[in-house]
Amino acid sequence: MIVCLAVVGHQNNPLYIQSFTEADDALKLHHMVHCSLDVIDERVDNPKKSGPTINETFLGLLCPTENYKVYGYLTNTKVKFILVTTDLDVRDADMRTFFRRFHAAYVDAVSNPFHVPGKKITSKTFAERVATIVKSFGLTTTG
Amino acid sequence: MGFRESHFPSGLEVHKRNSPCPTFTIHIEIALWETLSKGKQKVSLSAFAFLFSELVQYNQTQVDNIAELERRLEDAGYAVGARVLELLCHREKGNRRETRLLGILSFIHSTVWKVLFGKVADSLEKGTEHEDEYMNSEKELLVNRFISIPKDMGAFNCGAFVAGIVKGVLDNAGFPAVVTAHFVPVDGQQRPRTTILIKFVEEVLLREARLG
Amino acid sequence: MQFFGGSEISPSPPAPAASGNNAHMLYIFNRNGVCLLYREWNRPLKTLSSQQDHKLMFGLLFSLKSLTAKMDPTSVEKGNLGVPQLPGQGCSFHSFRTNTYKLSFMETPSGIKIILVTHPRTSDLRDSLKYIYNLYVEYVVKNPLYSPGTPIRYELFNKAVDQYVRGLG
Amino acid sequence: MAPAAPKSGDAIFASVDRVNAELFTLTYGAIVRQLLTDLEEVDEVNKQLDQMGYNIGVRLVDEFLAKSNVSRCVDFRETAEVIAKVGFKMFLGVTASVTNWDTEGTTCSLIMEDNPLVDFVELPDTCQGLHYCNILSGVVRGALEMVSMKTEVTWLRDMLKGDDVFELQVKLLKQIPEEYPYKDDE
Repeated sequence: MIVCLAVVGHQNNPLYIQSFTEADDALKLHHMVHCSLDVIDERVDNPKKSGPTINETFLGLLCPTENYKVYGYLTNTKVKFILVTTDLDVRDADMRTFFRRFHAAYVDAVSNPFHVPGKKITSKTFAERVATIVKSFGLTTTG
Repeated sequence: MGFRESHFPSGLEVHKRNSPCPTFTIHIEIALWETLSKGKQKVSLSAFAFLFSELVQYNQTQVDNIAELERRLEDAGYAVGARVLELLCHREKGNRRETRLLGILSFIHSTVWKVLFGKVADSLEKGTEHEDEYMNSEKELLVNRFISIPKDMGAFNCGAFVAGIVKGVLDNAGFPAVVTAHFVPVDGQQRPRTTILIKFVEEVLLREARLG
Repeated sequence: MQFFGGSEISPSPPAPAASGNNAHMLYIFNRNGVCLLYREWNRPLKTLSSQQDHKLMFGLLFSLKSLTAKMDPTSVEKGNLGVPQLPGQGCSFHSFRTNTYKLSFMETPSGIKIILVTHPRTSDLRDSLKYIYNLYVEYVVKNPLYSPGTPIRYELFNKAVDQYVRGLG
Repeated sequence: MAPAAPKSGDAIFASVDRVNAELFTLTYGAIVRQLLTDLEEVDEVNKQLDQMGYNIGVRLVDEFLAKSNVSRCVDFRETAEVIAKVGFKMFLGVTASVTNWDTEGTTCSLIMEDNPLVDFVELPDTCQGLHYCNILSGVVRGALEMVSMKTEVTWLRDMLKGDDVFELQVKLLKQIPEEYPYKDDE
């Protein structure tokens, strides 16, 4: 199940963060998102590392812990998408399709003339669209 | 408007990854572009021309010198450029990130120009005197097509709007640069061509060198 | 740097272009009677000042339109003489001919009036006037730095009109 | 030789130069944002957009008449129909429909299901009073005035405010015949 989704600007300024669990572990999830940023920066700065091809937007698995997996995606505008899931055997291909649809929603949200680049995304339609993508992704939220 | 065959950029051999013969690539790319942007909505050129002329005339009332007018047009263009980058990266580049200078220049020269102006830019050249300068030129820049500049406005160039778009794309893709629009006379022609001059900041060139 | 017209035309009409062109002169008026453009190619006789000449021409057309509508035998509405009409109202008169010249006239619903005086033998010029109207739209109306209702001062537009009219049979 | 019949909107739209709607939409978004920063007041922005539209309408009508071969704009009902079917298609690539005629035939509504100005747009709560597409009402008013029809154009429905279509009401105030412009003593 997807427990947390975040969009972080290129100066690591948070643009959007949403957790999908009732439990009050939001703080822990935010911390995880934070530390995954360093993994992304490190992976971008010296692209010699293995894993997905160097200049691909999908960064793959960032830092697996015992009961969470954190995936990353970096756009051409240096904006980072981070996803935290408890589903330990999720396939990379599914993650790619998820991120592509999430990226489509993000693009529409920032193309809104009233959105100020670099500021938090406050669009209601974006939040609804993200919720439907998460829901329809087969990993239904609990309860 | 028929899709005019654009001649290949003279100055700089723009690096095409997958095909030996440049003109051959152009044909594939057009076909590909058609499919990618099929079903894309269109509006008439005059609708854009009239709208753009209102943008110019409105800003004329808000400024008292030409430099400020160009700056305001550039700001308007910047906002467009930032959003165009998001739109195009997602739609055209799919899952590939642009990390190299030539890559982003080629992206502007072809993909951005095709989506905005319906054709690849006429030419993309590397500056001869300065390492950090590149010139993207257009015989008849869309925004200048219906505009005749009265004498008292000197070297005013509405292309500043397009310079803003290019700057919006470059800054947001991590290649900050100073971008300006200039009229360059073409011998034997009544109308000058418009050149968008791109001057990258120091840090971009250093990073480019580091990536080798 | 001089682009796409914008030069100052001297107040008096320019010297007529090369002969062999059987157009004498061209007027373009807008609905308020402002003469947007006057081009002359050969008109040996000049009696009035250009301002009066324009006024005479506009007045002639204004009354001709009203007259032709009034005497239209086929129409039922009782248009009375001299009552202002809507552009396009009543029957549309498009030319008259004398033994020495032919006057072709076109009026758009927006009140733009184009008058071309040519050699009596010239053929039907309605499409030609429509073409000139298109030139006016492309070269003048769409230029943001032109303010509607003022005389046209664009060299490129004048050249395009001269060139086109020279080719008229 | 009878003048050519008025051309259909699609025929003209196919024949004119066209640009990508995104450039048009994003440029319009930049204009609205510039006005909001300069004028701050939402009704000031509405007024300015309407005025800009009027300036466009006054010029655009000549291109519309030239390219559409429309030679008579005397009857209001006929003109509204032509604007919706030909005018909108020719410039914006979308067709509008004309409905809700009042009994005297002096007021109608132009209905648009699709509008290239509003792609991606989402009105923030601070701009609820904004008529984002007010430039369109100005264009219609300006164009009609040039063909001697003084009108009042107002938004009845706006998709950005949750309605399912855009509805522009066009009310004919009066038709202004052409006066003889010169005073006799001149």
